[in-house]
Amino acid sequence: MTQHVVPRQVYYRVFAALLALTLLTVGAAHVDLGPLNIALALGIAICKALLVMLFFMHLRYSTHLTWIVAAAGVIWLGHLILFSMIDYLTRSWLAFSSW
Amino acid sequence: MWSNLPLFPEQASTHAARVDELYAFLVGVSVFFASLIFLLLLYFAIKYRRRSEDEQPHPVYGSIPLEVTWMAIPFVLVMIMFLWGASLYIALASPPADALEIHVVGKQWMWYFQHPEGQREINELHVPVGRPVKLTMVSQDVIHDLYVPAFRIKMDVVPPKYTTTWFEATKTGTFQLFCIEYCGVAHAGMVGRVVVMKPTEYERWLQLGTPEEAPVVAGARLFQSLGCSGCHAANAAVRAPLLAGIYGKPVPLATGQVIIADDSYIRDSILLPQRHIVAGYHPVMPPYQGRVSEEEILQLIAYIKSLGGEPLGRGMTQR
Amino acid sequence: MSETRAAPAHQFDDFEQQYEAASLGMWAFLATEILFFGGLFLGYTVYRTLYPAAFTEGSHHLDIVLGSINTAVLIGSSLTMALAVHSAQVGRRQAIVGFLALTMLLGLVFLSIKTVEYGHKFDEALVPGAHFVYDGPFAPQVQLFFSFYFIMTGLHALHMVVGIGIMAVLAWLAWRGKFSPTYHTPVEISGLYWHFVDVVWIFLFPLLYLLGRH
Amino acid sequence: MNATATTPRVHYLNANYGIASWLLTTDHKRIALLYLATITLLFFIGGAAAVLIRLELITPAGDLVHSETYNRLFTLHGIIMIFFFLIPSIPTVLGNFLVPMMIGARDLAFPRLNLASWYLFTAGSVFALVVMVAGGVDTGWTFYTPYSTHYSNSHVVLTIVGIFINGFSSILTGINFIVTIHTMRAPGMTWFRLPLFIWAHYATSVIFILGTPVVAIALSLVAIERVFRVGIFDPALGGDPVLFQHLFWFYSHPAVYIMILPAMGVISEVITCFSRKRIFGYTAIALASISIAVIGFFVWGHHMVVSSQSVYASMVFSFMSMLVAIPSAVKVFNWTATLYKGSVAYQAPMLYAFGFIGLFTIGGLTGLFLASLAVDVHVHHTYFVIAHFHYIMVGGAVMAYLGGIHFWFPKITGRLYPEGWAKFAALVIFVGFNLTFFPQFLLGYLGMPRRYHFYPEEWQVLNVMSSAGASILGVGYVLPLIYLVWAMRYGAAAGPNPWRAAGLEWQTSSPPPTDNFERTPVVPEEAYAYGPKEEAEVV
Repeated sequence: MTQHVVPRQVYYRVFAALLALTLLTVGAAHVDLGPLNIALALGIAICKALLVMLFFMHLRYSTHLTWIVAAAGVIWLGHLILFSMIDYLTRSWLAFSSW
Repeated sequence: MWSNLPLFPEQASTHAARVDELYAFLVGVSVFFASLIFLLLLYFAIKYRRRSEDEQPHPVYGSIPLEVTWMAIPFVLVMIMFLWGASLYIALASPPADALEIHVVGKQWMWYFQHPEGQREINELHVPVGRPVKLTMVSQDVIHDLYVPAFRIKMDVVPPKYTTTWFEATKTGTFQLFCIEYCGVAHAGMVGRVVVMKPTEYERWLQLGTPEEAPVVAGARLFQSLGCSGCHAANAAVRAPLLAGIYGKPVPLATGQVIIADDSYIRDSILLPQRHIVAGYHPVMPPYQGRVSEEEILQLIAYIKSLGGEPLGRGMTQR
Repeated sequence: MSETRAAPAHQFDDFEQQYEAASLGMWAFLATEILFFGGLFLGYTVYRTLYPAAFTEGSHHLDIVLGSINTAVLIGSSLTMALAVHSAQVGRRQAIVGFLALTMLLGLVFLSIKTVEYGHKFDEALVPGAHFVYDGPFAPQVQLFFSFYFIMTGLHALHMVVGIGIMAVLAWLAWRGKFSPTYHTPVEISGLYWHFVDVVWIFLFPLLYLLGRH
Repeated sequence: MNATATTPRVHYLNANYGIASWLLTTDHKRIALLYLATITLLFFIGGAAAVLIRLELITPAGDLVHSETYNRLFTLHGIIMIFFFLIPSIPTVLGNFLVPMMIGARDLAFPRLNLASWYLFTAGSVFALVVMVAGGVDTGWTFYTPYSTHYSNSHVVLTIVGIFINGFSSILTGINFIVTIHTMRAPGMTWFRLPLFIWAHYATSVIFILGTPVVAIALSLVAIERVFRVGIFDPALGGDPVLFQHLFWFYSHPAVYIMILPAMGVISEVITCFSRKRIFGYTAIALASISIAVIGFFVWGHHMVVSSQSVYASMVFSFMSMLVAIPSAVKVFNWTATLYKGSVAYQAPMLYAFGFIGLFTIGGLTGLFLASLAVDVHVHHTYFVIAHFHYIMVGGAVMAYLGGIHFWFPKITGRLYPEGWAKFAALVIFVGFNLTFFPQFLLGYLGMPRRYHFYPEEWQVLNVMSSAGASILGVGYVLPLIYLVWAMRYGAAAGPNPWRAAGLEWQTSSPPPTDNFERTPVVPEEAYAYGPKEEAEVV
């Protein structure tokens, strides 16, 4: 078996980091930062997701192929949202409807 | 050619002629490439037919220059198609400012048309020749789609919002009109006709038709009966934006955005008033969703549009 | 998906190929899952762009304390899951069962808290549909927000229920000694699934509970 | 004809007997045959609906069936043919049988999952079929809201359940193929030695995995909105029906590539075999498959140019739709060039391949009309679109499917099909197809709307032509059913490689043993190693 055995210490540290980030994001949500609120909340969420994926899901120790598969899912989701939003964000510019 | 075997649709609008030119180009390119492929296939298939069971032709791996060529040539051609198609499409999205504005409501399974002068028609639309006509359309129920093949125009008629399209008829006559977005049992029966008339005849037709009640009048009546005037009138107790002269003007919103007070905006403001709050006002108006029909909204819009003149003190165009 | 024998399944040459296949298969399935939730994320993004105020309004009616506790609980369950996999890798049979049981327990705690939250929404008549009652501004769009709240968290909870079922089977298999340091692929790939469910919540939590909180 | 051909004593078909040995099999070859049986049945049911539709349209009046029935018929035809025939056809029958054999593997990576996929497929299709035949659904296969959520009085939710179950089957098949192609290739089988059939199935699987879940959630939302009366796309709450269209077409446009990519894979195999040539431009065709799969995800908005979508979005989607034409053109040019200096034989599979290239070319070129915005506005939702996608799906995918069935029939059954009948059937199908669908291009530009139960009288002549063609086409489809079933029992023994084809699947006996190969093959050279070695010339 070629799987990498991650020391338990790593898991504990990641867990602590995840809890800290959760506290941070809840705290930050109560401060009015304007549009930065969204960016910060999503930024922290992405960090947390990366921690889970890299360590708990062993992505850090996985093959390139696994990285590509994981990335494909995320990129396609981004594409779905981006290309649909092209419609919604430009509807009021010049349109058959003003929505 | 048989008289009952038409092969090409009638060309009855300025837009139709332009679409047909692009269509001719597309057909030309297609015929060329299809013939090329068919002839090559046929030629190779015959010339290199198998002559003995044990034939072993020499392999040919491919050719980079050829690959590049048959990527580059199609690329140039499809870009022409794209730009040409897109420019006509943009034109279709930009009705001339002086267009005759006709309101359309689609519902299962009929078309309702309303002329600015008040004539209303069902499943039949009379328009003058040689003058741009803009259709502002909305659906009362499911998605419909107004399609006039002779004009090469088509636009979905969607429940939550106004959609528009326009045409300028180039010849008089009667042209078929279809609902072309599947809308239920009697979808195939949701058809009508467009009658294009000479301007003088159109004027006569306008006189002939007996408008029961002009939309402006009906709108004014609704403005009272629905209670709009209780807040939006100049002497009202509740502080609400005055509506005189707002049509077509920019309106500053509480969010800091500015929006043009067009048909869609007014319709939204009646149905879902809290969507766009005018700067300086509170969101107190109840939504009229479900309480007014699409025709009534059109009449209200006609009325609001008719309230020309300078906005008064509490107006919403400038602060 | 995977065999529980001492020898690799007949179509594979060795355990390593079998593990690679299973792991790749699970990751591909998770890519599918991302897109499955993705449709909801798109819907959320579109409506939040169209009705920002209504979504803020709706978000105010969620219980941020329970939401935060649940986030912590789920992160905890991810930790225990990771430790279960670790135990399988080093071949500690009882520890696998123990950590799997703990993971299930935390999963159940999460679902219980979620049930309590749903109950509150029922009491406040904030469940979309015929019985939705809301007096504040933007009532129709607030209802849209709650539709997304219920569908997104509901789908997530459904995934957790499935996950807990898988854990139960795994724990039983582990208890019967089916896993070893050379063969514990099912534990590993089920772990991937469980962590994925955690990752979904990591995004749902700020999107539903936090945005527009200030 | 190979006079000395023999059939091995033990092979996958007679390794064991009984119903259970089939219903519980994990052998990818047997599962392929299970799929073949189910899919053939569904094809003829979907076809029966098409027959009724064409009969109704012979006259302009709606005089054969009621409008309610007509609407249920075209919905049934669409749902069965798209979700339960075209999408699974080549991947689950030919792909299932051939993917492991072509890469030199003993089976797919997850054989039990493969069997589960078949059960899910059968359950989903039977469920949807019963619902649609017994109760009916009248939304069209597109399920547009708000008609599907609030106005239709038919069995929308139950049909969606059937499609949803089927979606699992697609996804699991996709995962199985991807994993198999990545991890189970025989020694020496590098990526650029893979047959193009494999590349095509890899690209298809990517769409299965990344597209299917989106339509699953879109249809689920319709079902949820319908059952619980909550608003998601409901205009009354400010919901947007166009959002459903985005979600729906995000999958349903790439779904077209699910249908055509495997068909292209089949054609690459057949063309090379019957011209005894290496494929012209291997790398170009392989990469074209991948680019079609990827770019195919960027074009869905061309289904929405009159939906009130923003003008700019329409332009972006139109641009991308134009781009996807290029890899398709590359493939057609390369197939044609493959014949150059070849040794071309005219067996039935090759006739289907010729038919495919011709019809796909027409289908592809008319696709440009739909990508070009202003023309699309005119022909959208008309019979022009119907004709276009039937040229792609029936002229393309079904022709290739039949060609593939004939091509690998000796491998699957160990017997030869009757060549004369097969050529005749191919010809009948080609003629019938063109007579059915070419008039529909004309009808479409004239403006005849799709999904119309009755229509203006001046369009009758063209409709009668189309219906006449459909009857010929119907005969053409029944013929192979008869002679192939006959040949399964009475056909001459085929021997391992009756076509003298290259490719690993031809190096084992016909029918193959349960584990496909006596010993794991080692691959020393590129695919399509036809012709004398060491003498390949580069143009």
